[in-house]
Amino acid sequence: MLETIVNNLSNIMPEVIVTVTLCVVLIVHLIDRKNMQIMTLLSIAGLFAAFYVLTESIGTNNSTFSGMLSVDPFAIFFKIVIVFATIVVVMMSRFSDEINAEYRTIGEYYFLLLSMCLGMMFMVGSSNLLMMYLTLEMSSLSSYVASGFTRKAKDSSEASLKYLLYGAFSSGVMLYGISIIYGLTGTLDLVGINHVLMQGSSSHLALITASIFILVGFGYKISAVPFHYWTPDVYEGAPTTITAFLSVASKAAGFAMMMRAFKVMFIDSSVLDLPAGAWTLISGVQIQNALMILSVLTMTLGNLVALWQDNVKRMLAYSSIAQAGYMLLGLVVLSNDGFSAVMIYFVVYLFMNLGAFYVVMLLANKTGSEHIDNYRGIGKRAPLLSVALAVFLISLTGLPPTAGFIGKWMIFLSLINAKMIGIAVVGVLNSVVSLYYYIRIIRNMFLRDDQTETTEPIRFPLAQQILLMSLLIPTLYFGLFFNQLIEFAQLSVQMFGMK
Amino acid sequence: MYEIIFYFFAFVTVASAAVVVFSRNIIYSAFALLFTFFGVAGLYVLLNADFLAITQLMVYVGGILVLLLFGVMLTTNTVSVDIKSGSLNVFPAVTVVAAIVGLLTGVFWTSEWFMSSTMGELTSQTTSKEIGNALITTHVLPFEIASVILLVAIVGAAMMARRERVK
Amino acid sequence: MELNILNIGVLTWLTFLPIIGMVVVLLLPKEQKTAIRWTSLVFTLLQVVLACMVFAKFDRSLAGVNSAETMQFKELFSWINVISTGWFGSIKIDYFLGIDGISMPMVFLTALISCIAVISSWSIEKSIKGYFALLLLLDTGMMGVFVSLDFFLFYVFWEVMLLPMYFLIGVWGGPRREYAAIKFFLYTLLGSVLLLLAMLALYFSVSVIDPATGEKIHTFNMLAMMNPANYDAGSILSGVSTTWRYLAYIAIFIGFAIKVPIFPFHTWLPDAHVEAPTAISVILAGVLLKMGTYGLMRIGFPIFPDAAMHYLYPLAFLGFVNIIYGALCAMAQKDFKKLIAYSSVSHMGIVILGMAAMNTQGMVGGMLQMFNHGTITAMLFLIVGVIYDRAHTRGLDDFGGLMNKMPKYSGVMMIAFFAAIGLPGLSGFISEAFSFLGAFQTFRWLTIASAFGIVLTAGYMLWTLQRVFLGTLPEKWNDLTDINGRELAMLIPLAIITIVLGIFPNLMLDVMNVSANTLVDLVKGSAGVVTGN
Amino acid sequence: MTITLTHFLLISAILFSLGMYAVLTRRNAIMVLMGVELILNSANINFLAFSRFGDMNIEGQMAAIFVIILAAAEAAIALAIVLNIYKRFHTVNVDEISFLKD
Amino acid sequence: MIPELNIALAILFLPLVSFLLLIFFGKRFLNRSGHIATTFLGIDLILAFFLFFSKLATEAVWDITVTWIDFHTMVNNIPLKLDIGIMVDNLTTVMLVVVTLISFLVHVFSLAYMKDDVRYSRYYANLGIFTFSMLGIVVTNNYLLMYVFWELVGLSSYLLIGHWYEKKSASDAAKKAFIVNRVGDLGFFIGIMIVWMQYSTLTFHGIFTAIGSGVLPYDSNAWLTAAGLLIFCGAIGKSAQFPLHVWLPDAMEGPTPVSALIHAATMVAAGVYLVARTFPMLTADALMVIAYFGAVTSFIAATIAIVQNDIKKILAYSTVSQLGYMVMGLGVGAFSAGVMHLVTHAAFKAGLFLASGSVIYAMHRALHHLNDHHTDAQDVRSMGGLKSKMPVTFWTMTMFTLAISGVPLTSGFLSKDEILAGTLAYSHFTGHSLIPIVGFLVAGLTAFYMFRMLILTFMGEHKDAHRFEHIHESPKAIIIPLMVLATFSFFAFFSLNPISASQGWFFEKISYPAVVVPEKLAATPTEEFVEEIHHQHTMAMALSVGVSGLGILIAFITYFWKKISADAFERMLKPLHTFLYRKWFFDELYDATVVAGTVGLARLLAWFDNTIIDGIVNGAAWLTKIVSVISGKFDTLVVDGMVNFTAFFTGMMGQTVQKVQTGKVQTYMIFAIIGFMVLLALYI
Repeated sequence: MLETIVNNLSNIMPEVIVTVTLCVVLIVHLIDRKNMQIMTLLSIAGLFAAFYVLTESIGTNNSTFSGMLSVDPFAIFFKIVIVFATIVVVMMSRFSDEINAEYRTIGEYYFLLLSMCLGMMFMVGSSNLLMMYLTLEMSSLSSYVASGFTRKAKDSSEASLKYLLYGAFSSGVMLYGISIIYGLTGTLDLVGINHVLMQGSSSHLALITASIFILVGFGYKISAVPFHYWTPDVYEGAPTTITAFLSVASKAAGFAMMMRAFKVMFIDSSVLDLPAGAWTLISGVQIQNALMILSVLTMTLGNLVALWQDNVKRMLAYSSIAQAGYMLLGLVVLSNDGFSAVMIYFVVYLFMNLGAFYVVMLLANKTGSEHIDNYRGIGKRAPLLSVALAVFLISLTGLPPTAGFIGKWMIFLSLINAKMIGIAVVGVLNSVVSLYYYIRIIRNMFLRDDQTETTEPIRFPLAQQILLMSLLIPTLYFGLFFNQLIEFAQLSVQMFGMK
Repeated sequence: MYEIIFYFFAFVTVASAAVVVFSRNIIYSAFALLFTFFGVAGLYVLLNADFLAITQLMVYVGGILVLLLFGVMLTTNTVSVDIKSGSLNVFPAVTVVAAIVGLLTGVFWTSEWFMSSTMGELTSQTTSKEIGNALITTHVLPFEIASVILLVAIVGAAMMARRERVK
Repeated sequence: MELNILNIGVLTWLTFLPIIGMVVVLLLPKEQKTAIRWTSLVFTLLQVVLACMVFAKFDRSLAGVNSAETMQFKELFSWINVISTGWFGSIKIDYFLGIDGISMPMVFLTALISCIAVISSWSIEKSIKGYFALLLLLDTGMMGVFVSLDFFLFYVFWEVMLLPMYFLIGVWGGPRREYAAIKFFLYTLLGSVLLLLAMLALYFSVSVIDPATGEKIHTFNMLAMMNPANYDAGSILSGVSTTWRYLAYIAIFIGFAIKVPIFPFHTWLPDAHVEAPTAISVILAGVLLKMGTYGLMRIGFPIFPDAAMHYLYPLAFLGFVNIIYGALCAMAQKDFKKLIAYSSVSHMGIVILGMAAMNTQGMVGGMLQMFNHGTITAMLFLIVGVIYDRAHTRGLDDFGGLMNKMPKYSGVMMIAFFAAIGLPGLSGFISEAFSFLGAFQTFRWLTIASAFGIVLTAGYMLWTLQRVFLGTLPEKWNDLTDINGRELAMLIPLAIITIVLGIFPNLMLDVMNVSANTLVDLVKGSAGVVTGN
Repeated sequence: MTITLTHFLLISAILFSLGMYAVLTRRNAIMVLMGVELILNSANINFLAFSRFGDMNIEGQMAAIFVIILAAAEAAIALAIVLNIYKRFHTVNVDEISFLKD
Repeated sequence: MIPELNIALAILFLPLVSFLLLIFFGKRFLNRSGHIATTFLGIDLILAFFLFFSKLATEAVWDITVTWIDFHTMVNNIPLKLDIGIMVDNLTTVMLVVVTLISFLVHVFSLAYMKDDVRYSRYYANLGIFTFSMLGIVVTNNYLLMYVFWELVGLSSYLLIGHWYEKKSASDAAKKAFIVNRVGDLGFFIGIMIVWMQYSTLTFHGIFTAIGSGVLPYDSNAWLTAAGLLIFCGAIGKSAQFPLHVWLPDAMEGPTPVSALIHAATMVAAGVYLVARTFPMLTADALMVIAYFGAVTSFIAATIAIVQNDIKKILAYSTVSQLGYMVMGLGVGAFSAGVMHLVTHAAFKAGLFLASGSVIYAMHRALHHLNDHHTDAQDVRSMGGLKSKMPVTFWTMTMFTLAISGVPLTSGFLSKDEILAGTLAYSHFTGHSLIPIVGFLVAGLTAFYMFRMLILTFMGEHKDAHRFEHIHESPKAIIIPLMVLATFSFFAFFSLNPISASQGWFFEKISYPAVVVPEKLAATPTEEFVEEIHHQHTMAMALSVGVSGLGILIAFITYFWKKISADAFERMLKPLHTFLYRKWFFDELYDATVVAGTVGLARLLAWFDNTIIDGIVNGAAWLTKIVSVISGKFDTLVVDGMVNFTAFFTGMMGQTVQKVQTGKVQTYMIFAIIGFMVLLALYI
């Protein structure tokens, strides 16, 4: 029995490494409270190790811990995204004045970051509803605390409270849905549920209610409208690093979990070999329309409200809501095609969104403000930074030759392939709308002059620039050479137990 | 007999929960919650989940409720009127909740649950052994994760609640 | 026909020379203003030289259009090649460049106008480094659009132009530059996203056999999209005259119509022109507007011949509206630049009308009009720029009597104005006449109605001429100086082209003729409809 | 009258609704948390009831155990956050802590 | 290549060379510009005469056609090509001589007249390009090149009329001339389009051959008529026919020699030449319309000319009237007569303009000498009695006036007579008797107003004795051209028979062209028609001499002997006088309708563009914003509405719209649940 456990453990080496790292960080923190350097190094070392192990394990496709956890290409893909995002955020945190001001609790900060990461890594592999709930809560609990990390700032505290209440409520609703599913199928295992559902069930109302209850939990995690309400407030209030992390990693984990849940639970696995890797839903769970409405609402509302924001972080919060909407489009397709598009989008999104938040953070370090008016004239004072931000924003808009275009392009490709033209039109129109607010930032940076007539250049240390470049270059590179990206995503669409 | 016990516990649970929800005094609510937890524990017993019932009592009553009470004490001045906690959004909430009740009632009445809906034979066998087994076999991963969660909770709560040093 | 320099095809050189120039400019310290200017000039001049070489070596007897064999200066490399995963199929995007008679004049025009734009930007002082870097980037985008034969590549270049243009208008423009820039950007983006959707729909409808693996794969190759045999049965755009094909054509049409701009998508144009600095107006009018009509010829017509034939009359009607509406709007303007901007609307209408004729003369006329309008309107904008540089006003009523004060300037101006009016002996006449001659055969009454545009054009042009150049010189302009050598250097080549093409239109027509015929035959043949002759 | 699964489910439904009502209406953050606890309890009743009336598998009970554990962890963190809020805002009324908004 | 065609090409391009030389090096030549250009034209004239005589000696038509543009495609199995070329036939050579002669004389005249002009060399350059374009119209053998030169004539007349562009009136006139001509050209162009569409060729020969073989545009008689009439539109513009005649009087703003050149002999004659060239393809209907246009034009212009006081305006309207005459002549079918009138009129009208130029020149010098800037140098009322001071000018002017009035022994008599005979014949065949009536009426009116002008200018007493002293005869450069032209106004140059032209060389060489129109559409066959003209000739001659004599008589009675008070008549017929004096209010009418309409429409559209189209766009943006506000604030609306359920609807109706995110987490939750409900509802 112990042997089985050890065997299983070898399958979750990355998670184990992260767990060990977080323990080590905690211990080191207890020993030396103020040494940030070592904690950063430790975290990065652990994460890199995990990253390495992950890349080594690409291609693994099995299930461990009595089917609780899948270690399949799909999960590994998202784990890579999450770990990479964590690495970037750890580095970002090193440069963040906001975080560095809290040096006394910096150990806890890294601990929380790592535990979020850990929770998310488990999330993407969970193939059991109980596991999903547990891991979702795990990452959420750390997130609540992390968003309230800068305890001196009122905003941060408020963000953490709102996040907590909203999160607790949503996960409670989700749990209730899980319990109903359990009642309907007698199991919490996704594959098991699928088997039972395939035999047909007359309890449509219960099934629908339960799936939507569960959708509330997912929707909250990926901030899909109308479950997004916490997002702007929390994103604005939380430290920028955490916001960046939430907007990328947390969303990725949520998406991964949602995709897995819907795909494994609700897809009729007896219908095979449809063109373009399309799937058929089990009758009674025609979730496609709901997802479609969700995605249209999400991107439209996100974009429209973002038009009105003056706080860049808040604007990016709405933008990330809108981005979630585009990604949901990929889900709506319900095909390998769409899923791989979402996955590509995430890689792209990782670079561009983290990049945008990173620049926002760096500028906030210098100017102490995230208000859009404070971006005036930045183009002259910090050209590299501004150009980088411009590229990230253009990428978020989805214009070539940036990676963002490839992300959107793949989404629309899959939609058109599935002949969902109408919704694709909505999608592209939305991206036109989104240009308007992204360009506001660019406009302020380059087209307008600082009213205070400050012109002295803002300088940034080399290390910060290197991190910037390491986000900027992929954003441009993947815009032109996305071969491997697509191949990787397509290979990674496989889930355990699915064809 | 079973029915009587059931209705008793059911009544305790529902009534005290109602007090929790509707009482304007937060202290009353907190204490009413104690009875709710008891009631639920009773129902657990009726559901042949003895281990769960004990856990419920220990964790909820011994842990969570105490925490909540701490919270109440630390955040409210017991002698002031502040202790009365108002409500808001009553009307929409009532509407929404009524809808939910309706929905759930519908769901529970119409659904065809897995296996039978008649009551199976009560066995006197306790579940502790099975649970214990599961915890180190099939559910070992959730178990471990739960431990990490608790660690996170401890560290997080400690960090969050620690008083700021006066500058 | 092939032409390689250092083992790299000439079209790649043409397209990416400005990028090299941009890198050099970016590496120069920003205090070195002269060096930056000269670098930009040298690179654009090189581009012109290359364009001339291509023009000289261009084989006039090859048609191109839908056949890869007769495309010239071809370059074909695999760019993105995702191996099939079974359910998705392979994704194959090629780096496919090539030109034919449709694109050759545009390539030449782009190189020329870019070079002239650099010369006319000499007096820019504000953030000069960024300015020239963006200008060169824009140049690459424009050139890329005209040489790409892969739809994806085309789209990438198409979008690459947007941002530099936004900044060039937004940073170096006039008082309302922000508004104009964002308007331009949003409009064009709106068009291009529709284009994107149509492109994707086409992608999934067309498949060819990959010579390497022998399997059928989807492709972005425009030429493959033009062959009805390549459409998969049951795919969204297969068949002839289906609703989806019409919709896709309309989407593509709107995408291009915004660029042309065709009424009612034109309102970005006056704003953009008025606010943009001179060089950018020149590029905008000289090259960017042509992309719309070029796109229709390169993509809209040959890929959707059935839809093109079906919507021929509406297209011609829009051309008519453009001609008359643009001319009338121009007449009411008080701002010199805005007037020229509206005149562009009117003149591009002639292109549309000629294209819609769907016969040899009309198509050739439209294509030639694209080139001619590029040179003539560029001259007009330069003329406005010259006077604006000196007087800092563009109000038509602020001037008068410049003819005596600035004789050289006025001489060039006369050529430009009368070329715009369509005076025989100057290039504008030939193309207008052919467009109308062609259009008349297909749309009798519409063409007659459109022909009133030539009277209106004479009206507003001469009125402008009178208001600005004739009459007596107001006191305040006594210090105006005639144009200097640099300004002459940018105007004279255009003037020469205008005159030479007016007398020897064959220089350009020879290049276009075969391709235009092929295009017309292709559209009419594929659509199975014959109208006019 | 036999006590059936539905009885338990009804109690769970009532509890869930009451919990939700508390969450939605009570101004005091701790009351909101109490509401959340009620929701969790109602879900647990479901789990156990289904476990009992279904094929007696242990999965429902296991789920309930973990939910209880989680509830505890959540309560701990929640209380910490609430205390933090109280320190900052001198109130725990949720509706008064609404500075982040559009 | 036929060697004579090289000469024709040389004739064509010499003026262009002159133009290029002067435009680029004019500054260096300074005052020698005029002599250089005159030399060029002198050579041109000699060549033209040479060509004229060699052509008249042969029957052949010299023609060369080259392919200008090959479209490399076939239409109806014929290669689609655009051919251009030149052609020299008798009509061409005559026109070449007329154009080069008048142009040469104008060049000479201008040597003195324009001596002190600020843009002396530019002036000569413009004369050069004008002559070039005019010659181009004459020598080309196809409609395309004709249209090209047609437009170039428009351009060069624009430049010449607007020569003194500092004057607003001059630049206005130039602009008006160009635009009004463009309107006519538009019709011409449409005509060309019809022809091209049907025959895919634009050479005269090609088109006429095709029509001769029975191919009609759109297979329709009406379209053939339309094509002819549309081409005639070009003539309406250029030859200042009603209703596009309004530009010509205004064009008098140009220097007087320019008026002589373009408004008497060349540019305006181009229209008549066009009709003559197009003659073979004109149907009977088309010819009838043309005849009526000519008649109406000549009548309107003649009536206006009666009351004008500006010497150049009088001549301008007389020109319009005479052009109407020519067009009418062609329209009725009197082809040779019409063309001949073109030639004779060219000589005497150029003479009239130059003579008036001589007068104006003298007046100007006198006024200048006296520092008088108020008196109008062109107003006949301020002249009088100049006969004694300017004898050469007077006697030549008298010769021209006699010619235009159609007095026997003049060239004008010959041509006018034949036209009138033609109208009578036409009325005989078709019953359109209005045309001869107008013809004779106009003949009388012409005699009257021309003599009115002559009398007022040269006879009687001068109005200002002081000024009179300073008036002198003009220099040689001015009077020599006058004498030359006066010589050409004698009958002998056109026909040795002083009373009939039909036996002269002109009628022999410029004979009726072969009509290609299908028989049922064609006008009266030529032989019958010529026969009938012979019948009517005597009658026409008698009547025309009669009405001319009457006109001259009335003029003398009124203005020389002052037996009748012109002023009294004027007062009596004040409304009529005003109507005529204001030129039938054509300008006002056009300003009020076409010009104001166009400009108004332009303003309206510009407004429309700025407000509506842009407004829609901005409105869309606004709408987007509103939608975003609504969607953004929906939450508030709905949530607050739920909070106060009763206020929900009123809230929706427009209660204070509040912010999107209330910041209250519980309202978020409520909204989330509502969203959940909605999703659920979509399921069920």
